[in-house]
Amino acid sequence: MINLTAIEKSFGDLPVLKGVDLVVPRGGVTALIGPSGGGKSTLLRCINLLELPTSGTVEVGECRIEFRPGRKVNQKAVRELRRQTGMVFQNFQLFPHQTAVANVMEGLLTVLKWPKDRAHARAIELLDKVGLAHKADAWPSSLSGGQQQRVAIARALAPEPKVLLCDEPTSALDPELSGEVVAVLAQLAEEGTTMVMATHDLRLARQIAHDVVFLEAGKVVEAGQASQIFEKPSQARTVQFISTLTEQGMAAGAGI
Amino acid sequence: MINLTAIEKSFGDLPVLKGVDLVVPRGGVTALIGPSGGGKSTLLRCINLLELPTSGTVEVGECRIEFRPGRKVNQKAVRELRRQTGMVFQNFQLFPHQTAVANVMEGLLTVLKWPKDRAHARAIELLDKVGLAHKADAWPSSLSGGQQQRVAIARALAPEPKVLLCDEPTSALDPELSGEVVAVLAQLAEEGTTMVMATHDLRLARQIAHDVVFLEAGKVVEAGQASQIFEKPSQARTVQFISTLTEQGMAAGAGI
Amino acid sequence: QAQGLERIKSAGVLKIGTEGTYSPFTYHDKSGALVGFDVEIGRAIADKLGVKAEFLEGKWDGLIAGLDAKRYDAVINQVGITEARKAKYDFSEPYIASKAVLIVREDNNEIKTFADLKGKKSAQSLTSNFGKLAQDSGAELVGTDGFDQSIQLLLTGRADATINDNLSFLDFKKQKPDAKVKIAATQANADYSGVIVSKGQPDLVAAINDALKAIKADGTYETISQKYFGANVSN
Amino acid sequence: MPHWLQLMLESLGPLLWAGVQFTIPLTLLSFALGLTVGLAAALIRLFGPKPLAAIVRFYVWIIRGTPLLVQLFLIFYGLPSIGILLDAFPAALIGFTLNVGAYTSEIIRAVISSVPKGQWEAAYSIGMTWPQALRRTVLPQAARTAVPPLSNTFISLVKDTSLAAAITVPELFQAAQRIVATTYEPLILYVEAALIYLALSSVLSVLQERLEIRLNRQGGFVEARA
Amino acid sequence: MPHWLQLMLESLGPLLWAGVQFTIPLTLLSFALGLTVGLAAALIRLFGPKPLAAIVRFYVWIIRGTPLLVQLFLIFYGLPSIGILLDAFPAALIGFTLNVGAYTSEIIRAVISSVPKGQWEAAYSIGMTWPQALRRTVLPQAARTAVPPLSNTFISLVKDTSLAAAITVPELFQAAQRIVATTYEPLILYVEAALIYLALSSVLSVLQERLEIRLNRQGGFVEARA
Ligand SMILES: Nc1ncnc2c1ncn2[C@@H]1O[C@H](COP(=O)(O)OP(=O)(O)OP(=O)(O)O)[C@@H](O)[C@H]1O
Ligand SMILES: Nc1ncnc2c1ncn2[C@@H]1O[C@H](COP(=O)(O)OP(=O)(O)OP(=O)(O)O)[C@@H](O)[C@H]1O
Ligand SMILES: [Mg+2]
Ligand SMILES: [Mg+2]
Repeated sequence: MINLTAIEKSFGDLPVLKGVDLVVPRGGVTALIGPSGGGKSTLLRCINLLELPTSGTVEVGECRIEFRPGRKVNQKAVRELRRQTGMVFQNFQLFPHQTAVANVMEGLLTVLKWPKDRAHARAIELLDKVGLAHKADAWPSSLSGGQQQRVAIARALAPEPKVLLCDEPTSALDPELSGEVVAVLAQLAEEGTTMVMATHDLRLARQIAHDVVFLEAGKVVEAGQASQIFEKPSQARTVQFISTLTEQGMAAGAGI
Repeated sequence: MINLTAIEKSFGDLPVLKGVDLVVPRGGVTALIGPSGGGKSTLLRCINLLELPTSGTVEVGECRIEFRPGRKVNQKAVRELRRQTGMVFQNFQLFPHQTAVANVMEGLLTVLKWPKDRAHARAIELLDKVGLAHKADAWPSSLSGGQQQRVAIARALAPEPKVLLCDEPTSALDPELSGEVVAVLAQLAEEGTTMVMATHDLRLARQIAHDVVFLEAGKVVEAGQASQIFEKPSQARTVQFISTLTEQGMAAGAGI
Repeated sequence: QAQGLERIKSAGVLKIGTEGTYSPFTYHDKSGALVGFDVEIGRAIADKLGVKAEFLEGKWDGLIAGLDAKRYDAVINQVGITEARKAKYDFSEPYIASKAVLIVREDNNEIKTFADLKGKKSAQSLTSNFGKLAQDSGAELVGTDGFDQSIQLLLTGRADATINDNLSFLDFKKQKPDAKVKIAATQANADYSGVIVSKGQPDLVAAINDALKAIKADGTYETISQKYFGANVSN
Repeated sequence: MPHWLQLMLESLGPLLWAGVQFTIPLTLLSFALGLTVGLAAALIRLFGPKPLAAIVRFYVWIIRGTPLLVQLFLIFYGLPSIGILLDAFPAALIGFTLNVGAYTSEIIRAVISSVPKGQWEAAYSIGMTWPQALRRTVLPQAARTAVPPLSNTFISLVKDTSLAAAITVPELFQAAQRIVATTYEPLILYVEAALIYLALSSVLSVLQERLEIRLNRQGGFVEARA
Repeated sequence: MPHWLQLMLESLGPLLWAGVQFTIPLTLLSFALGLTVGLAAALIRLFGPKPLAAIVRFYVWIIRGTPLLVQLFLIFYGLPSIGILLDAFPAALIGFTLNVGAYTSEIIRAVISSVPKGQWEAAYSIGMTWPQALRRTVLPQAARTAVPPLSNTFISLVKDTSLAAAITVPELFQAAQRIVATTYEPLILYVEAALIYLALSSVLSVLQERLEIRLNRQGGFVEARA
C-alpha cells in the first residue's frame, strides 16, 4: 500500500532524511520509533507530501510520484495521493473557527460533498467513539489538550482514508483514554486501514503495530516485525533504546 | 510553599474545578493525574494565575491572594506571585520570533536584567542539559516536537523559579529522552525546587513525585503519597485508573 | 471691529487673502514671486494706507472663511460683487469690470448666443458664479475645479461650452494661442469685483475706497491695468 | 431659526440626492470590485508565478505611489489623447476600483500570511484542494484580522469619492461646493457634507463592529491558538 | 526639447523645493506622532477601562467618518471662533496626526489581537509585566502582519498632505497648481507631481519590503505557529 524508496530530505543544508526505505502492506500497521529529532515527523509528512522529498519515490496505493532535485511535481497526483490518506498532527491543528463537530464534518462536506445531515450524523458517531459527543458544539479553544487530540483523530478518520498517518496520536491522552483510542485504532487496523504512526509510546507500538521502524538521525537503524524488534532487537542501539522502556516499565510495574 | 484552598473555577456556566485543595511543601514534587478534561491544566494555570479562580485562596511562598466573585485582583500581587513560578506549557508556546537560545535568555534579560553575556552563558548551559546545545541558533519553527518541548523546559528553568509548573513536560519526548529530562527535573527537586506537574505518564509520576493528586471532573478523588497511591489506592476509581498502566506495563513488560 | 483700520495701521501690515493660482489676477511668475493684477492692486492700496501688504494664499473654498476667522483683513481675488455676498460682507467700490463670455470649440457654429445654451452642456468652475448664468440660460452644468479643466472638457467634446470672464480668456489665449476655442458671445452687462472685508469696519472700507480713488487719480491703476491687459479694465 | 440651520436644511435635499445618486453607488461598486481585484492581486503575489507577481507589484507600486486625483485625471483627461473617451462615472469607477484593489491587496496579503502554515496543512490532510483550503480554512481565519484595516480602506473610500468631482461627477461634495459658490458659506456646507459622510461611514462602522463580533465569537480563536 | 519636457524641467525646482520644505516634514512628523497616538488608542481600546475605551471609539469614529479636508478647515478656520488661532503648519500637523492616529489604531488593534493568547501567557509565565510582554513578545509578532496595512496608511499620507494646500500650506501639489494657473497644462504638471510623489512613496515601499523581509526572516514564524 505504501512504498517509499530512497527518500532523502534536506532543509537547506541540513539533511534530515538520508535515504529511507519503507514498505507497508495493505492493512499493515507500522510504528516509527526513535529519539527526538530523528526524522519521524518528517518521514510521516513525506508520505502525504506535506513535505516534498528532495529525492526518492513515494508510492501510495495506485499513485506513484518520483522526486528528483529541480523536477516539478504534478499537483494533481499529489492531491490524488493525499485523498487516500488522513493525518493526525502532533499539535492537532484543529480549525479554530469551527466547533468540534464542524471540524470533523469539514472533510465530508467540502471534499466528499456529503449532505449536511449525513456528515453531521457521522461526525457525532465518531466523536462518540472518542468519548467527546458531549463536546460536539465546543470551540477548540475551550477544549483540554486530550480533548483536542481526540477531535483531531475523529477528523482524520471521518473520510475513511485508506491510509492513516498519526504523529504521536496519544501524546496528550491519559493511559486510560490512550487505551481506548488505541482500541479504536486497532479496530480500524483490523478492518483493513493501513496505518503509520510516529510514537514515543512503545507500549502503543507494541500493542497494535505489526512492524516497527527505528529511525535515528535520518536513517533506519533497524526495521522488522514488532515482536522481533521488541523481543530480540539485532542492533546494539535498538537494544539500548528499548531497554529504557523496559527498565521504567519494570520499575513502575515492580512498585505496584 | 503552595497552598490552594477551596479553588473553584468556571468557564461561563461550566464548572471545571469544584473546590480543590492542594498543599505542596517547599521542595515537594506533586503530580496531578487523572482523565482528560478532568481539570489538571486548569488547576495548574490557577497556581500562577494565568487563569483566575472564581473563588478560593491561592498562596505561593509569601504571596497569598484570595478570590471572590466580583472582587478585583491586585495586579502587583499577581506579578509577585508569578515571579516565583516557571511554567512549561502543554503546547510549548515558544516565542516564534526568537531563536532557541534567545527564548531561553528572554526572562533573564527582560525580567532579571542580566547582562547579555551572562544570560547567554546560562542559556547555553541549560540547552546543553536538555541536549540541544547544537540547536541554539535554530528558530522554533525548524525544531521537532521534542526539541521544542526541551527548549520550553530550559526557558522555564532559566530564572531559577522556586516553583516549577509543568503541563505534560514529557508528552513529546521519547522514553530515552524522557528519562533524561526526568533526571534533570528530579535533580531540581532534590535541590529544593518545588514542582507541580500535570502528567499522563504515570511512570514519570511514580519516579519523581512525592505526592500524587488524582483529579477527575474538577474534584480531587484521592490524594496522598505517591507510593501509597500507586501501591494501595483507597478509592475504587483510582484503582481502576492506575490499573490501565499496570496492565499495559505488564503486557509490554511481559513481552520483552 | 470698528478699530479695524486702527489695528492695521498700528500693525503696519494689511493682510490680504488670495488664491495665487488664478492667472492673470493672482499667480506666481517664473521666479516664483506672487504677482498679478489683484496682487498689485492690493500692494498699491496698502501703500496708500501707509502699510505693507502681506499676502496669504489659500484655496478659494477657504478664502472667505479666512476672513471670518480673522486670518486676514481683506480678500482681493476677483470676488464679484453680488447681493448675496453683500448680505454678509462689505465690499469696496469696484476696482475691475469684466464681462462674461461664452466660449465654444472653434468648429462649433451652433451656439451663437447665451440662449443657444439651452439643453447644452456647460463646463463651469464651482468657484465662480458663472455657473448660475449658465444655468439661467438653460444649460446643463458640468462641474469642474477650474478654468483649465473646463477648457479640457470643451476640447475633448465632453462639454459644449463654458462661460468665463473675458479677461481670463484673453490670458488663456495668450498662453495657448493654438487652442481651438473661440468666443461665441459676450454678455452686455459687466460684472464688477471689489475688495471684500468683514462687516462692521466702515473706516476700513472708506480708507480702501480712498486708496482706490487715489491710485486711479495718480496713474498707478492705469499702469497696472495696461501691464496685465493692455487696456483699462476699470469699466 | 438661525441662518446656519436654515441653510443646512435647504441644502440637505440636493446633498442627499447627490449622495444617493453618486456617492453611494460609486462607493459600493468600487469597493466590491476593488476587493475582488485586491484578493486576486494578493493571491498572485503570494502564490502566483514570479513574472505575474512582478506585474502585480508594479501595479500596487504605481497606484499606491501616485495621487488618486492624478490617476482620475489621467483616465478622464489623458486617455482621450490615445482615443479612449470614457464617461465620468465609468472613469471614476475604474480609478477607484484600481485604487481599492492596490490597497486591499496589501492588507489581504498580510493577513493571509498571518494564518499559521499548519492550518493549510490540516486542510490539505483532509483532502482539500488549494482553493478549498483557501476558502474554507484560511480566509475565514484571516478575515478576523483583516476587518479593521479593510474597513479603514472602505471608510476612506466613502470620502475619497469626493475627488470624483474633479472629473465632473456631481457627487455629494460637489453638490456642497455648488451651493458654496452661491452662498459663500463653505464652513457650514462642508460641515453638513461631513455630517452626511459621517452618517454613511457610521453605517460601515456598525457593520465592521458586527462582523468583528461575529468573527470573534467563532471560537474566540485568539485562545484557540494559545 | 519637446514642450512638455521643457515645462517639466522648469517646474522641477519649485516642486521639489515645496516637497522638501513642506510635504516631507509634514509626512514624517505626522506619521511618527500619529503612530504613537494610534498605538495608545489601540491599547486603550483593547485593554483600557471602559469609559476611556468609549472615548477612543468616539475619536476613531469621528475622524474616520469625516473628510480630512473638513477637519483641516475646522482646525484652521473654525477654531479661531473659540479663540484658538493656529498657524497653518501646526494646524495641518494636528489634523494629519489625528487622522493617522485613528486609522492606525484600528490596524494595530487588529494585529495585536491576532497574536495568540498563549504568547501573552508564555511571557507572563517567565515573569514579564504587561508592558514587557507587549513590547518584547506581542508587538514584534504583530509587526509582521501590521507592516503592509500601516504602509498603506503611510503612503496615503504622503499624498494626503496635498490637502494642506487648502489651509495655506504651500506644499508640493499646490506648487504644481500655481504653475498650472499660468501655463494651463494641468496634465503635464500633475503627472510631474505624481512622479515626485511616486519617488517619495517608492522610498517607503522599499523600506516596507526590507522590513517585511527582516520580520519574515525572524523564524519565518508562519511555520513556527504551524
Ligand atoms: N522546517 C524545518 N527547517 C529546518 N529544520 C527542520 C525543519 N523541520 C524539522 N527540522 C529538523 O529536522 C530534524 C527532524 O525533525 P522531525 O520533526 O522529523 O523529528 P522527530 O523525529 O519527529 O522528533 P520528535 O520526536 O522530537 O518529534 C530535527 O533536527 C529538526 O530540527
Ligand atoms: N477556556 C475554556 N472555556 C471553556 N471550557 C474550558 C476552557 N478551558 C478548559 N475548558 C474545559 O475545562 C475542562 C478541563 O480542562 P483542562 O484543560 O483543565 O483538562 P485537563 O485535565 O488538562 O485535560 P487533558 O489531560 O486533556 O489536558 C475541559 O472539559 C475543558 O473542555
Ligand atoms: Mg515529531
Ligand atoms: Mg491539559
